[in-house]
Amino acid sequence: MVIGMITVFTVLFLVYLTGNLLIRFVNRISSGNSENNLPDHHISGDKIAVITAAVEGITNGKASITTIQKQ
Amino acid sequence: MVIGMITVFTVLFLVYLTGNLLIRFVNRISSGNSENNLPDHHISGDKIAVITAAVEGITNGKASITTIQKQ
Amino acid sequence: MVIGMITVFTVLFLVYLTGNLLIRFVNRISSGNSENNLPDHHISGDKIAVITAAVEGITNGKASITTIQKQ
Amino acid sequence: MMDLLEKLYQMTAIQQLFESPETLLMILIAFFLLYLGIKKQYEPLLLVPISFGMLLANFPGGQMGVVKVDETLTLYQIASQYGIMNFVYYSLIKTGFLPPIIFLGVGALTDFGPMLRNLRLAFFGAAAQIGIFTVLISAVAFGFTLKEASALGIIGGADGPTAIYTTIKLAPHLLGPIAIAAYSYMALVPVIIPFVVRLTTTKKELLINMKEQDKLFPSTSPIKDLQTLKIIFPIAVGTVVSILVPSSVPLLGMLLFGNLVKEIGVSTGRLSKAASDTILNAATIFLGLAVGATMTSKAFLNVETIMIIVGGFIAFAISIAGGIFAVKGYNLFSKKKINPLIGATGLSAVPMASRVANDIALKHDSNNHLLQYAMASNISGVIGSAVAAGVLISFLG
Amino acid sequence: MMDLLEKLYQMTAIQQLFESPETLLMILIAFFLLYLGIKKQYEPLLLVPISFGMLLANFPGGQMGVVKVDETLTLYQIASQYGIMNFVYYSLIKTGFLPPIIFLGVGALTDFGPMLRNLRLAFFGAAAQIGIFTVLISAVAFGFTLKEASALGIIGGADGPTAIYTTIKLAPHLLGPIAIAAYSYMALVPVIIPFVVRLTTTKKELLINMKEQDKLFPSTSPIKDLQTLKIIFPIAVGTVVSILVPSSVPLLGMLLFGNLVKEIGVSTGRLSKAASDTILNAATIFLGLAVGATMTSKAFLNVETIMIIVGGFIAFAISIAGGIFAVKGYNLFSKKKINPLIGATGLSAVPMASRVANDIALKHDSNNHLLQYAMASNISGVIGSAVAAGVLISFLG
Amino acid sequence: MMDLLEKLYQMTAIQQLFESPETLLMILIAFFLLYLGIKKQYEPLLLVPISFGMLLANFPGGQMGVVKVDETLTLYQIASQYGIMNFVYYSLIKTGFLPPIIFLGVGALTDFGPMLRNLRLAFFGAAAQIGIFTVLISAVAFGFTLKEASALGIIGGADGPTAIYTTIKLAPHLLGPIAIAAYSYMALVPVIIPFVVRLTTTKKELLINMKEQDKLFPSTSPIKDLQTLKIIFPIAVGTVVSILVPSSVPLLGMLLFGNLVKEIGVSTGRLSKAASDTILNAATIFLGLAVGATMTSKAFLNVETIMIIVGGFIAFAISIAGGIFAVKGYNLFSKKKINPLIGATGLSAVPMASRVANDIALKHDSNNHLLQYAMASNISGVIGSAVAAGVLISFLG
Ligand code: NA
Ligand code: NA
Ligand code: NA
Repeated sequence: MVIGMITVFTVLFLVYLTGNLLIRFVNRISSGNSENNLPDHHISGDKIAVITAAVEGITNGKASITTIQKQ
Repeated sequence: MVIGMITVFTVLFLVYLTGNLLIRFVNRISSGNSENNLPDHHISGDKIAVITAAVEGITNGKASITTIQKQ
Repeated sequence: MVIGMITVFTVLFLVYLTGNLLIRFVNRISSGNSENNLPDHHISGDKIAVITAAVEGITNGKASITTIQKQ
Repeated sequence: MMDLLEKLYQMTAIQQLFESPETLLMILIAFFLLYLGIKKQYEPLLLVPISFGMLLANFPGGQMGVVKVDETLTLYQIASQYGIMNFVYYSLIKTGFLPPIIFLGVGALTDFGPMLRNLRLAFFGAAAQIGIFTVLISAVAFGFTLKEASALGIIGGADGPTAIYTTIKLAPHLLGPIAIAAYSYMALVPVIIPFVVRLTTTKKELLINMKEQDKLFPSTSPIKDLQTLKIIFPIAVGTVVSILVPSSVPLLGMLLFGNLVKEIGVSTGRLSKAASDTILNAATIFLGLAVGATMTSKAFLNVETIMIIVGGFIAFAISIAGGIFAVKGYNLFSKKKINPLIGATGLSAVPMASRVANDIALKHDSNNHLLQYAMASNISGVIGSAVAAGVLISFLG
Repeated sequence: MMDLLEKLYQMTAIQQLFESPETLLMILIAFFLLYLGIKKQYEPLLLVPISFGMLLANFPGGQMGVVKVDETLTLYQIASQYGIMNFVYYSLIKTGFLPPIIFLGVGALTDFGPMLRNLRLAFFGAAAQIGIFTVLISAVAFGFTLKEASALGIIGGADGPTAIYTTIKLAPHLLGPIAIAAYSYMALVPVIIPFVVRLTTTKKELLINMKEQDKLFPSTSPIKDLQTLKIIFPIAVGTVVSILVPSSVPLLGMLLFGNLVKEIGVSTGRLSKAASDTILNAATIFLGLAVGATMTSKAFLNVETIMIIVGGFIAFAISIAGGIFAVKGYNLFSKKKINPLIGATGLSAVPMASRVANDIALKHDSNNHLLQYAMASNISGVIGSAVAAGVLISFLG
Repeated sequence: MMDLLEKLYQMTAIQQLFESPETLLMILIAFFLLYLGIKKQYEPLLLVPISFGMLLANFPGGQMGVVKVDETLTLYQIASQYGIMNFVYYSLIKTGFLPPIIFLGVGALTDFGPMLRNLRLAFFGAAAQIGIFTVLISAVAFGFTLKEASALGIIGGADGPTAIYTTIKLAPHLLGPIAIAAYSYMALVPVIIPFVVRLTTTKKELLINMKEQDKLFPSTSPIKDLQTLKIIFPIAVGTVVSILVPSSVPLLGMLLFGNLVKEIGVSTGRLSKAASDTILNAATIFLGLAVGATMTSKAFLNVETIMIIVGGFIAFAISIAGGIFAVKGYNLFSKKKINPLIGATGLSAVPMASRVANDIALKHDSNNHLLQYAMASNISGVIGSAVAAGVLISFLG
């Protein structure tokens, strides 16, 4: 039992560590300009926001958009 | 052969019986108000139309809605 | 190696031959009017639009069209 | 060099075409079936894969034909030694796996509403299975074994997956011709039903208007909450069938489960979509190709095949007539008359049979719309033949 | 004739219903579970297939119940001799194949964003696994073997696929009841979490507003490029987990791969859609039916099942409490307070636990929206229980 | 306690990282491939699953790496003893099942229209297979066995599923590196084709305008009914190929069947969608992960791999040059000139090669749109390499 909880905590501690290191790392390598490097597959965030808002507004949040695909 | 037809008739007779009993049973338990008990699963068509229009408008038809799920 | 290339060329030569024969054959049997013989498989976009609209209107969106098949 | 060309020649199937011209015949048959499926639109969803699988199966070296294998081999060994088509056949078809899977999808596409609104008519879905057993007996007289005869008779159930499942369980060596016969005759329903109807009914009978009969003799218990009813019905029927004919559960159980997840609605919508779309379509491709792959010249070109083609037609015709005469009998004793076309659709072959019946009725009286009534006996005909299959399997399997 | 009717009677399952009335009990249980899944909307995507599979499984002759087979048989032989349900069970379930496949789909539906924005909270996803190990030990005291006890304890992980995978690896004979317990309690989260919260927290604690705490003590490293981060994160975590707990990789590796193809975006969109839609849904159907098919009266109606039901609940409750007390402990030493509800959601049961926690918070303060924070510990709870499963499997497997 | 921690340590893969540092190298390679797939967009649909599968495969304990197993084991035993990844590998990959399935989907996405409009150009799809056989012979000189050399050479076919299928049949132990080489070079087509073109063509040749040539020398038999033609074509080609190279039927037969159901239209639309969407995408995930899982350090880090990487590139380059010189030869004797870029696209690597060729042409003359012509040789290049694979398999398999 002890072993089990130790492991679980260790792993999630490392996940925490990894996450923090990655955040610093990513912040350094791509200071906001990564969008430009990456082939832009993505529909800009605000558009998505607008769409989602629209949908949830219209359906009183009964509906949500799960995927939006380019054509 | 006889056996076969007997069975087929017996089973469909019981299907008939089951059906009739269920109709009576359901009519008794839920006198038309069952819709209200059940969570309404459906999003009205015009809403869907509006949503779709919205999305395609905003994204110049670059995006389309593939699925709309209730939450 | 020689064998291999011989075979590849032979097969693609026969594909070429088959293709040409088929073109002549098809041109003969169906002189442009094949569309009429063949059940036209394609339903024009606006028709689909109309159908979809109709269905969703009628069923208050409880129903939606997933596929439209000719019969 | 010379013997390299020799080896090259050996690689091809030309030699074999000379040695066994029947292969050519099989290819022509495949072309003909493709023609029926593509141009004549005979059940294209199955006839096209079946006939293309048949085309590929009849050339050795490609290992696309189903062969007899030592059944103690693992599926991995079957694939390595006999190729992918035998892998598909022995893992998905001969295991009896795909027909119930297809029923799962069919269930998610079925609506029991019309049947629930006209439960009486379900009986004609039983009467229209008579062809199965009549032909079974005659076939035994013609020298088929009991198992083979049952597989042949089940063609009269006019239900593809049921016919395939029964054949796999009782006479797998006849799978090809029986599948072809079943699906071809289902595609020929628009020809067969009018033919039998003409022989067995009078214009007066065909004019019986179900809607008016309903007005004259209204139903005692109108349905108040169809949605709830449709959810409970498959569960209840599943229980009844499981108790009476357990051997039909692999087919009917899956059908009813598929129907249940459909009727529950959005909360199981993911399952309903998977059953009726992705699973059903993928299953259809593999079932079709593998069934076609069983039709090698050796397995197909024999007198049995011809007898199956003939016997299958007779089974079909008798089933339709059976349904019709059941209605005539009923009408003798009931004030509320039924149109004999409702008996003919007991055959199943959903939903084409119902459409055909509806067209015939409208031809005699342009106001006599009986589609909804036809669907009632039509759907119960599916249950009827699955039950018949269960009986045969548990008695002979 | 008489003995034909006799045979007919033998074909049915009526005899068996008289001989073993417990079958009737199983049917009633199946009905009850269907009621919970359909009407009460308890995890319908799994409870409906499970309970329908259970309904079909409890009639012999249909061969829809899972039985013990000689494990040297080929899958083909299993199908021919024991029917399609055992074919599904021994090819997809007992091989441990489907749970990782379902994790693949879950990963493609998971968003690590909230967790990345509040990484601290990930720890409570560890604390809330305590129920697993507490119940494990108690269960051994109650006479379960270590393997059985682990499978029982894992219910406290509040994660269906993880519970099923662990049980398959350690105590397959308990698969039915454990799966039912796991999914039922996950469905009961809206009841269980408020119950435990009421017992363990004060109104004052529930009023802690995470957003305000963030304003008071802002994060040191704001995320500049979430998109890139989300792509690298699953790869990095996959590596870490592979090194530390390789035995959890079949589950977590698939989860992270599914998440990766989702986060990459359109260029792997086909894979993401396949994972989260077609594969996930088809897998759910077969997993559900086959798990239900293990619940034959013989396998289900015994004291162990009752102990599993009870033990599972305790494991759930302890896990929730564990998360809550971990938060209380944290708050003793930290100026930046955390709402104990964030501990409760460490349980996992994504995303329902988070919604429930959010509702409770809003009930006490209509401005206290903590959904995003709850999701952080909620998602880490999935990793937590998968890791716990890995440990148990590698120590006892 | 101490030896519990010892056991805990044993559970991890840390020990192994110290003992075998090559594991670290494999992880770095996996990261690099992920970088190419995600950031550089090199065939992400396959490179991402392959490299993630490779990442998971290189830690023991997770049983996510493909190992050699006693091939008499049942699939069930393989899964129980060696984990799910070996289950996938031995049931779907080593059986040769998935590559034809992927061809089924590719066929449903292929349009033979451009090829039918310019049938002459099909020959260059043959010429551009020369790299396969050149490298085959050289590889034998470098000490590869004939079977290994063939698998290596087939990389020059520039077709992923064909390369994988051939390797499975002839040299499964090389599957990992060959798959990687094949897909990497296909992704590098935008670099390789311009490179070879620059070495082998003159500006004058690149200026040849196909459209104008067509105006000068119009086709003798214009197509009147393309729709019908497209339906009959796959059937006819399937027949021809089945007769001449039966061993290529598992690949080409599936390709042509997929194409047939697509061209028939709505009446087989369900099958076409299943083939090109659900089946293709699911197959891609499992193929990618399992191929990656074969790349354990033991199987990957050896001189053969390096020779495969090098040899694969040479095969690619020779194939492209072969197509180009075939065009040059043709132009010597024909008044109607052909742009050598049409030869380069005979390589296949559909449709990227055609796009690249089109771009090059446009760079030299902004009115010289030859995409449609390039697609003709491009598609025939797929047939060409599948035929080559068939020859190799039937001679050496
Ligand atoms: Na029937
Ligand atoms: Na958990
Ligand atoms: Na090629």
